[in-house]
Amino acid sequence: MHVGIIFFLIILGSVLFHIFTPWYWTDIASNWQGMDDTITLTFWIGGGVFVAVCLFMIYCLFRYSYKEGRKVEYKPEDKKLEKILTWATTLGIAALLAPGLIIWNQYVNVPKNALEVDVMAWQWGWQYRLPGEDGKLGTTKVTNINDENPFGINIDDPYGRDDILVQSDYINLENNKPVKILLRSIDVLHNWYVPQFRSKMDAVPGIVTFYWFEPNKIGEYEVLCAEYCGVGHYAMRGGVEVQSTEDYSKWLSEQETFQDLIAKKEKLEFESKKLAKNSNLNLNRNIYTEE
Amino acid sequence: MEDSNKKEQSGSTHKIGIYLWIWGLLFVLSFFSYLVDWYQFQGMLRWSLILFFMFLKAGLIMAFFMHLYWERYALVNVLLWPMTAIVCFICLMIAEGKYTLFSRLFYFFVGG
Amino acid sequence: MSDPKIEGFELEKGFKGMAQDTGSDQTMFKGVHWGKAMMWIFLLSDTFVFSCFLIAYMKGRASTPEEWPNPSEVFALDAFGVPVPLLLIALMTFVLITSSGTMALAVKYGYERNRKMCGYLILATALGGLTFVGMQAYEWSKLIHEGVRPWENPFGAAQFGSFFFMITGFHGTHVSIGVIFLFIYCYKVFAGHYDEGKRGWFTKMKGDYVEVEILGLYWHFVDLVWVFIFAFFYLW
Amino acid sequence: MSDEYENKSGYQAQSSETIHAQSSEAITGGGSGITPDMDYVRPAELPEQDLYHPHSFIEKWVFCQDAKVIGVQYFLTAVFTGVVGLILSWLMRLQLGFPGLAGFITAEHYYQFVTMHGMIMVVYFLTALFLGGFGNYLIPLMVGARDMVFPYVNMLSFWMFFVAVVVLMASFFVPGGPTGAGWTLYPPQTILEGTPGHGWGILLMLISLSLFVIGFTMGGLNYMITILQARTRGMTLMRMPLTVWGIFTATVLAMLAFPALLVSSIMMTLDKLLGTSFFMPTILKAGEVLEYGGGSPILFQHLFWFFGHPEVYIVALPAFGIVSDLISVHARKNIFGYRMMVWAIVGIGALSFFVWAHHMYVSGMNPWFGFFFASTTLIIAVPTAMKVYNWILTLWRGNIRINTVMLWCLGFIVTFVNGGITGIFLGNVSVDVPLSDTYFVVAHFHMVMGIAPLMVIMGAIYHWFPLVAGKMLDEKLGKWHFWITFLGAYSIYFPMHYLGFIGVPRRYYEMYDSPYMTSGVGLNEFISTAAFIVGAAQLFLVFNIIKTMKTGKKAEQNPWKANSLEWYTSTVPPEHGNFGDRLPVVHRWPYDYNVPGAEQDYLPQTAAPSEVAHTEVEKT
Repeated sequence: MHVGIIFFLIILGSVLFHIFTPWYWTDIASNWQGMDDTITLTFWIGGGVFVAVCLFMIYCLFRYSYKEGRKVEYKPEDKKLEKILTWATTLGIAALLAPGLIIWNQYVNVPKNALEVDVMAWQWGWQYRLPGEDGKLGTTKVTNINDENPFGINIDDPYGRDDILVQSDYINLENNKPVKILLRSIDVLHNWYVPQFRSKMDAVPGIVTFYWFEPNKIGEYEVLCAEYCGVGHYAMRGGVEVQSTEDYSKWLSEQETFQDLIAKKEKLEFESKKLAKNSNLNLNRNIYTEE
Repeated sequence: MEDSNKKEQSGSTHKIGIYLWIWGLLFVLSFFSYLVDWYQFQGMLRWSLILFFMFLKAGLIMAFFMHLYWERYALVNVLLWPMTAIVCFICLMIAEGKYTLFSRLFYFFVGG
Repeated sequence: MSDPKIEGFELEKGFKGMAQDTGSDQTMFKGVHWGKAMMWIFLLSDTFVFSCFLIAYMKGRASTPEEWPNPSEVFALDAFGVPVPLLLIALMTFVLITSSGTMALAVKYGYERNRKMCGYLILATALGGLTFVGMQAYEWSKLIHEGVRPWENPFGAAQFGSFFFMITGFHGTHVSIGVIFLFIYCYKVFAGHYDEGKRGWFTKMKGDYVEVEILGLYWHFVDLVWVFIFAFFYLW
Repeated sequence: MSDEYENKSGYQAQSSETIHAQSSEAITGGGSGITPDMDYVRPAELPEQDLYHPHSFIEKWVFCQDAKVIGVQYFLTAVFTGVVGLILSWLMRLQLGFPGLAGFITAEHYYQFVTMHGMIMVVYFLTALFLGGFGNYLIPLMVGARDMVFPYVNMLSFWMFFVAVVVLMASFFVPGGPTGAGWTLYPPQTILEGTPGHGWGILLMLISLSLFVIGFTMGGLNYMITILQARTRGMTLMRMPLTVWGIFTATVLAMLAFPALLVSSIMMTLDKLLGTSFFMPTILKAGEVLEYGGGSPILFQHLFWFFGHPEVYIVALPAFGIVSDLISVHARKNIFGYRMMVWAIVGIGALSFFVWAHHMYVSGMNPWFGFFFASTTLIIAVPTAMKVYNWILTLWRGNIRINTVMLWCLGFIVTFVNGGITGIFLGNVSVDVPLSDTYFVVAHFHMVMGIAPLMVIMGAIYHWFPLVAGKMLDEKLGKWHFWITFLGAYSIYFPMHYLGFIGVPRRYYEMYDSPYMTSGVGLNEFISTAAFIVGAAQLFLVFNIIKTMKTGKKAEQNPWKANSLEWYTSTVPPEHGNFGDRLPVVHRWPYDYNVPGAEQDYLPQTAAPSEVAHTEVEKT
């Protein structure tokens, strides 16, 4: 008897925990409301099945616990019941799968007007690159990366010259404007993940991966690395600030382009050559050795 | 166990002719697939010929040298059905390989 | 082999027979020796090993933006001063198929309890296998001389060498193991262990000519894998 | 007799739409009259197995060829690795629940614990325990064989596994420590600086895995061929206990899935040792371009999960099978929908080769794969759900003994259904996007392939201990053991899902400095405390076993009044050869409980129809 009661309390506790939990998802800040809705739907259907199965089990415990000489049913199978259960389950599964696939279809089809953002990851940090006036990002190559060219942009690619470089773990995005995140890693797997945006994708060295979202809530969010990438994994954080259009364009205009960087480096080199005569100033600080 | 083997032995063994036939056929087919390279066929023709000769050779070896042709269907089916998993793996990896190549060419070479 | 005779019922053929076998008691593969069934299942598992190797090779080759070396040129061999494409590989294929044929005949004579023929044919198979391994060693050393390494090669994509050494190496290991066993079985046949049902060295199981067929299955499988490697690696 | 037999016999049972196989009456072509033909089972196809009896202590207990001893050897070795895994999990929970309390746990150590815990528990503990341990012990007994078909190879299999475990454990003592690459061993970080144990640690891990695969292949061949080719007279496939079905299907999966692991291990070893670039693209580390280039890390993930997903079912299917038997025996009722159960096991096994990339939805693979793998994954939910329904329908209208074994089964049903439902979240591609790589995943797989199979293992230990040791385990201690373990484990993993909802990523050494994660502090402390208690509660079992061996009640021949053959051996515990002079002859399926008209509430599989002619054994 008490066994059934304890199991019943566990099920009841689980349901109550789910209803009153203080630990639930963060407020959504992107267009992926559909994901949350599908989760809620799955909770209803799945949770319903869980409770039903467990309650039926508990009922059996109360009703059919051992009694000498109890008459037990001998019926190896019940075709009709099995058929009903199979079809009901199939239907339930289909009801869950359909919205999942519809949303995935949106997830892999990026809107044409999305802003491409190149996210470059390494052990253990991030930096970002935005297209310049031509609206296109230049091609890159890992072996190009050096002090003068921290993003490894192919110098002879005309699209790359005006690219806007953000050499920081933090980036700003424009509210209500779809963003296509292009992920690139120069060493191991990483994953640019903002819980409030609900979306994520691994950055894989050797290829470029992508996903998209549309931020729709102004505010600052933390970026987490969600794919294990070595001992610094847990500390690999960054940030996103979603801004209104005015704030965003102000921020954007303050960023330097690849062209600026080259010009600055050339100027610096020229001066350092002069300086070098007096001192051996070492400017070869390599950003990738910082952790 | 022993008995069943003896039974098998007393059962018919195959005529030597069939082995020699298959043996010869394998040489001929290998020669043909070598000719595919010799004449430097290219494109679909090359691939389909290579695959055709390959499967024919593999089939002959399995069917006659490995006696699968004479085995009961229970064994044959147990051996062949798992290959669907491999076929699925191959098909998906073809798609994956193409996708990787596209990603590399597009983002590292072509751009735009 | 051919349908066994089993006391107690008549065996159906085809799919009907399959349903019959599956539904029956005691054994599912009627008349199939335990060891033979084991070898078949092992080969199925090994097929998955080689399939994974070849799939990895396919994926690697399909996704490299670098030029893949032309195997027809890389594996060419000078014969009388003229480079003949894939000459060595063709010879290796010839040797392996020859040995496969002798093995098939050895199995046949084994079942006919023709000790001498069976023994000589196994010996021929073993020598064929040995030749194959020797030619492969020659091929490897030739390529290494030309600068092909597992990590790089002068002809193009680095993965070419990696996959070449790994896949042919793994196949070569199979051949070598096969050759060792062929020699052992050759001894056992000539010594008459299978005629008198002498117990094996380790397993203490009684010897029987079915073991020749089991080894034969393994050897044909090695040949079978070579068919695929030949097609995918050398011809493709 | 035999015309009738030949024409109408067992082979119709397969095609006719009934479970005739359960009753030999089908074999005589129906009819309830008592005829001499009724008990006819066709003669043995094969002569008796030629057994090699041990001649010395070493042959008897060390290099033993008796599957039962090998099973116990496997069991004990696996349990040893399991204890190591448990201690590692304690250390991890110590760090997560009370960061800084144990100062010696650095981030490196933490990741090493995570990796070794995962690998040990999945491969060396659960796989070896179910297939090596229970498989070896139960298969020959349950199908009525004298031993495994290749006892010598079986012995080698165990020792290969043993060497694999030694190599694995050795990696704790090499310079750099064991690998800390995560149990999935994703390249490139696995073999690069920045990951703990990227030198010796990872090499030993790969070698150990390869040895495990080789050793397992030897064992697996034995299990498969014994089940297919060495059943006793009358034992059709459809009369095998579901335990055997579960182990059999899992073995098939293992034989076909482990090759992918072997291949990826070999390729990664070459990447590490020879500098090949199978999985290694061009990499810039610390300002230097490494000598790799052109490889694809995602290829490894495909190979790994082509092994990894069937591996999940390699652990789950034996558990499904065993729990079906336990429930049926202790509910004193036939298993509901036996044929459905068999087909579900086989179907789940077959489908498991077509779903692997659902572990990779956010890995950057070809995005179109999402549609294919989400569909196949959710299709698997249907046979799995059918199994759950059949378990509870077996309880329905039964006569349920609520003893320790049944408690573990009930615990299994609750945790498995819970974990199965969360699996639907993760299998459904777009729902997986926000949840993957978070604690939701950790909670899900621990619930479904950690706790649920563990419940079955415990139930199986209480159930079969009388057979193995000849003594009954103490019920009272067993119940304490169950309740603490079950309540504790449930309260570890149920709330953990909600950490995942907040968005806490897995494999974080420390996580409290983010604003939306601070709320998880209390929860983590609670989870850790529960984990310590659950781990310690396993001492109940140890104590129970010691106590039972010393003073426990001697078990009778068939203490649970079960039907399957393992309880009908010549002695308890069974000796080498299992069944004495004559092998049992099987006349029915193993689930004839409470057959109307029978004197007792069970009919052993060996009960001949003529002995129980007055019963109304189900014919339709």
